[in-house]
Amino acid sequence: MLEVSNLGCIRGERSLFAGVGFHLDGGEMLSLQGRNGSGKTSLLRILCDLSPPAAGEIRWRGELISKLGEDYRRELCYLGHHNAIKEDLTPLENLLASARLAGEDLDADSALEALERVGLAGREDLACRYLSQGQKRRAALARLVNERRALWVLDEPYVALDAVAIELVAGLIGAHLQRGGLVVLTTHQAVDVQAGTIHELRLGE
Amino acid sequence: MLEVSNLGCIRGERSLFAGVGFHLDGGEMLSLQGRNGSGKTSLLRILCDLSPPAAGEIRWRGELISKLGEDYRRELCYLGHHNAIKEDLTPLENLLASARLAGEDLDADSALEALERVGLAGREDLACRYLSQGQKRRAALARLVNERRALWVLDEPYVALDAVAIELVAGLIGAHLQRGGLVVLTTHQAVDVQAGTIHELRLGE
Amino acid sequence: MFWNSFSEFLAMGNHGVYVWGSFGVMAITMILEPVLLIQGHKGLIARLKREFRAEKSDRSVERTTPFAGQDRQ
Amino acid sequence: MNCGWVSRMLKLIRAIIARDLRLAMRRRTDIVSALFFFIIVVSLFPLGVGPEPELLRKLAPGVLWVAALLATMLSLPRLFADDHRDGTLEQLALAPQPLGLIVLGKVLAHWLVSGLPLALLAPVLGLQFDLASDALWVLTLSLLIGTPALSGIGAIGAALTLGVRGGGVLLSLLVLPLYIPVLIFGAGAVDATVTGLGAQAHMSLLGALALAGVFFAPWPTAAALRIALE
Amino acid sequence: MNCGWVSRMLKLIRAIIARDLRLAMRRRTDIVSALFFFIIVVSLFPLGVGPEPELLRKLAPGVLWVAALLATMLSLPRLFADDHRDGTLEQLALAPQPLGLIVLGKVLAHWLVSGLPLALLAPVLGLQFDLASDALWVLTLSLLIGTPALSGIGAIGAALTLGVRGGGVLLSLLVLPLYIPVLIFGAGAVDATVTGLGAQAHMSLLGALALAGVFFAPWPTAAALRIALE
Amino acid sequence: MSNKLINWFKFASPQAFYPLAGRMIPWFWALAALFGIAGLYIGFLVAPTDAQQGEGYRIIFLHVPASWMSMFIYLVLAFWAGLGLAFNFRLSGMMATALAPTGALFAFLSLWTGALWGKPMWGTWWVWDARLTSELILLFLYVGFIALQSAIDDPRRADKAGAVLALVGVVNVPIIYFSVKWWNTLHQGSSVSLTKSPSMATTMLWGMLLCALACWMYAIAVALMRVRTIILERERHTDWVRDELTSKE
Ligand code: HEM
Ligand SMILES: Nc1ncnc2c1ncn2[C@@H]1O[C@H](COP(=O)(O)OP(=O)(O)OP(=O)(O)O)[C@@H](O)[C@H]1O
Ligand SMILES: Nc1ncnc2c1ncn2[C@@H]1O[C@H](COP(=O)(O)OP(=O)(O)OP(=O)(O)O)[C@@H](O)[C@H]1O
Ligand SMILES: [Mg+2]
Ligand SMILES: [Mg+2]
Repeated sequence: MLEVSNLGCIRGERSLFAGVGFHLDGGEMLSLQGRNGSGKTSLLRILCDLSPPAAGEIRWRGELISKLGEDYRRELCYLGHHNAIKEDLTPLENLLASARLAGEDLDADSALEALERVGLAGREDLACRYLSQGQKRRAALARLVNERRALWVLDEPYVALDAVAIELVAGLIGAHLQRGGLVVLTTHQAVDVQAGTIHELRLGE
Repeated sequence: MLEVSNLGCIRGERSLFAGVGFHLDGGEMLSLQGRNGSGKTSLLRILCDLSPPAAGEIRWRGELISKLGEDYRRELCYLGHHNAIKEDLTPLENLLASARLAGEDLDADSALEALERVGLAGREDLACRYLSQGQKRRAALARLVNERRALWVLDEPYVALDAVAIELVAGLIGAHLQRGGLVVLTTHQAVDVQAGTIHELRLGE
Repeated sequence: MFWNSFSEFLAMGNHGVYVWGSFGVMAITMILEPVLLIQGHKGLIARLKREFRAEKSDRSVERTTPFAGQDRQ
Repeated sequence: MNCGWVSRMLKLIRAIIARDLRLAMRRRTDIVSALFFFIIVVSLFPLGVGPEPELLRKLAPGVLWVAALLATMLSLPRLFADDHRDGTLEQLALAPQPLGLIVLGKVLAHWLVSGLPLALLAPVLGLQFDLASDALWVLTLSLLIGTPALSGIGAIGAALTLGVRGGGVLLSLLVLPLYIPVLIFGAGAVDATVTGLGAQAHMSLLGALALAGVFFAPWPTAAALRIALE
Repeated sequence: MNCGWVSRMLKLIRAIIARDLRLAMRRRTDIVSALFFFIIVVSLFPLGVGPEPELLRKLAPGVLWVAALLATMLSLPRLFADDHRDGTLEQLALAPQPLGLIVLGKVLAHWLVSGLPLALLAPVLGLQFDLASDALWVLTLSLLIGTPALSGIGAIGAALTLGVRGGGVLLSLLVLPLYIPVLIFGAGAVDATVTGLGAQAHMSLLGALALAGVFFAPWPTAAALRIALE
Repeated sequence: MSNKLINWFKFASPQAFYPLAGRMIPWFWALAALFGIAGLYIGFLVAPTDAQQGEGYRIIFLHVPASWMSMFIYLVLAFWAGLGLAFNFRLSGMMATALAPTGALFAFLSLWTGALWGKPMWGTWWVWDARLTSELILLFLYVGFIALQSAIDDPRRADKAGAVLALVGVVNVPIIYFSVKWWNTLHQGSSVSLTKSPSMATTMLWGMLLCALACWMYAIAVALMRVRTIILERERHTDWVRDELTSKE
């Protein structure tokens, strides 16, 4: 479904990577590895069509993603370094708003359930500015609980999470793979995902 | 040297912890454990006298830290969630400026050396805004290389670092302990520090 | 007492609009402020009572989902 | 591009407006403060210029319009900056709808929160400058028509300066020249009323600017946002 | 509190100023944009008010001073906000020196970057309003003396609104009333020169305000910063 | 002496103050009503028509008390705020917060009644005269204080930040007043001046004083009511609030 060939990225005269290619089908996950600064985040943003690659092409179901535009974005879920939650809103409001903006209908009950899943029960009505670093990350990750879009692109989802939460997120990813979804993620922590096929790609070696 | 007794912290009517006490001497490290939101960051900030505790007292060399004021801060080095580096300055300039503000004299050569230690060789003259997440964290941690103040308070120093960098930071902490320094840190990752005595304290159980 | 009639009193020597305008607004705000305060106070008390009652029933019915309440001490 | 599509898009715009209004209500001080900023700037002028009523009456349309313009401008940097900082903007850009429509929603919300209250407050301030009642009326109307243009045009500037060093001031630099036509027609309408000429012509030009600002500006804004995200 | 202490503190203040100036030079657009903002606001007035030279000459001191005040104010939110966001402010608060002195250094740096260029640019703009040369001279001098007070007082507002919802506009709301005496004496000095009265009295009052602003304001500012960090 | 001190500290705790305030409020309301009726009776039914201003002058019985209160409340507010900042009394911050809206209200009323007085007397709603201008700025200071406090969620932080602002503001108020006076008087002989009646009739003075007293009592009563709400809101997690509210069922 996702075919990447000969991808290159240049940042300020420095070539971060070149000739990167891979192929990912339903139920498969790609784990990006590499040192700090090797270009993982840059690669993920290129995959999302947020920034253009220096070389190479990316195809989704056989078509160039830059051509697909909205049709590609309809099947894409991206979670970056930043949490994309509004500090003034509560976790519940954040979750509902982000679902609505993605064009999905999420009722308050399943949103509450999702927040409970990620361990924010009792914090649903507290503005996110008061949450701890890890709790903010959890609020962001709550989006994944009911997320059914095919391709998940996750940039260091485990950062700042405690062991319980890491296991939970790994579980969500596993379930997504079992449903036939695709996942691309980066992480510096060794985390076991118990389902699907897992490929590794090391950048910058 | 650092005695904490009966410490309590309340955030928005919620008691995060109460009755926390410990005693730390030269060459000892306290590793704070606890779930996301259990109050680790809050505890560290109280230790630094940045926010007042709801109850309890903290003594440094037998005196209350709120009384000591500047004399306490002269022996304290804090590294928080945020990196405290200016995105517009280069790692080198950041390091020099932070040393100067702390009242220390650091010459450019040893600063360069410190940056090389943390693996930023070749990036000294690149504005920090272009660094990757992990490289930014490394730029912040470069301060520790020449840091000789007695008490280090580190909030999740290993976040966003790759394996090589984590080992390096653990080495710096170990060396500090061997010199007779004190360390209080939080982390969700299991990292071995090869020197000194290590105590653990779990919050929120 | 030097007002000959009530309508003269209201006219205030052609300055009725201004005098009664000041008086009226002052009266309204000075009545409205305590009324709003009393309402706010009553509302708060009612809300707190509801919360206390809810807490009581909360304590008797423990939730059983795996992650619920993990941050509570 | 059928009926279903349109209704979906309207729903989207409604969702954006609802979200932004809710955020604004969370920080109601923002709205109130913008209003008071307006009041204070208007009151600063007499303090700088001196208290002669004759002079002040002449100044009134210009001062009120410049103050409205500054008050709108001050709230612009936050139009996208918050969303940018916390990553929400990336999510909006990745939403499966045209980014321009999302921007349109945000522009409308911005006007509801900043322009509308200004316009409603203006007549009271006009009184301090001893303006006649027909001039007050035209002032309010000109602000009601003109402020949407300010929000729309401002959005372009806000998007262009997003994440750029020194954004706030650079933003004013970019936006003020574009605001000048609005200012001239707006203040001109009031002035024309004061001097007894009709305000008709000024008003229709202002209306044209407002339409352009609200319905065309979102598209360059969306393009600028995508560039800022690269 | 001996000589060594004083020299260490002076060194600290120098270090702060050096760092802030370097940061400012990295983002030179900031300085330039503030100046352009000043120019644009001043030029907007003739557009809003109309071109009669007589009227404009009367307006000049007030408009120039109000514009200088707004330009200073626009740069205030960033005085501490950047340091707050990236954690540098915590480090400054933990430095083994009185926070007030650090604030003093930052206030001086802010003036060097915002107030000083404004004052130097003002006479050129005054020419546009057909001010006489002695009035131009007094204008420059009054801005040179008055702008440090603006930076100092502004710092209090910036610290109070740090990390607060809707900071920017709230900041202007807090600071503008405190700026009013500076505005009155500053514009008053120029006005007195224009009308042929001496500017002496205004100037000395302005000087007193500036001294108070620079040397007393850092202490409440430091207190407010500690509160913001809690 | 120490006995007395302890008594005071006892009432400085919100828990002790809450019922005390509740008991005091009716008395202040009664006094306010009494003084108000007496003052208005004198003002509207006893005091004679003014020679120069006709009946319009009767606004004085509302205007002057409102103006006085607006200024005085700011001083009191700053006093409480400073006390809270210096000694960390929880109640002080709450008092300051409770006073601000009432002060702002009086400042607004002073402006409003003044404007309504100005129209018949001076022929205009507003002039940029020293006293008027500084009253307007005082309103801005109040609004700034309220806006700052409501923008901060953590009440303790809001108290402290508000206190710093109030103290800076109270230093600034005289500066503002004199600067505005200078600004105004240096220019020109001010085109308008308050046309005082040559010698204020004693009945008028009495009416004004009684109205001022009424406003005093009103301000105290309202501030106490508001502080009670604030206390409940902030202390809602303490046991005594729980007892207070659940025992009265
Ligand atoms: C918006 C307009 C006005 C405002 C903001 C205003 C404000 C004030 C203030 C602050 C005071 C108390 C000052 C002090 O005691 O030193 C005051 C007192 C007074 N005002 Fe006004 N005023 C306004 C309009 C007027 C008008 C139109 C008149 C009468 C023609 C007037 C007559 C008086 C008198 C007689 C006093 C008492 C003077 C005294 O105590 O010495 N005011 N006003
Ligand atoms: N203008 C520039 N000039 C030189 N190098 C640049 C420039 N902009 C970015 N870079 C480099 O590009 C790389 C960006 O890396 P990226 O953020 O993709 O890393 P990453 O693999 O996600 O790292 P991390 O594990 O730390 O998150 C960094 O090494 C950075 O130094
Ligand atoms: N106003 C408030 N009301 C209720 N709870 C609050 C409020 N402010 C903060 N909290 C809670 O206080 C806690 C702060 O925790 P802190 O940041 O110290 O956690 P931490 O142990 O560092 O967590 P992490 O591992 O995620 O960094 C969070 O649980 C947060 O929900
Ligand atoms: Mg990365
Ligand atoms: Mg933490």
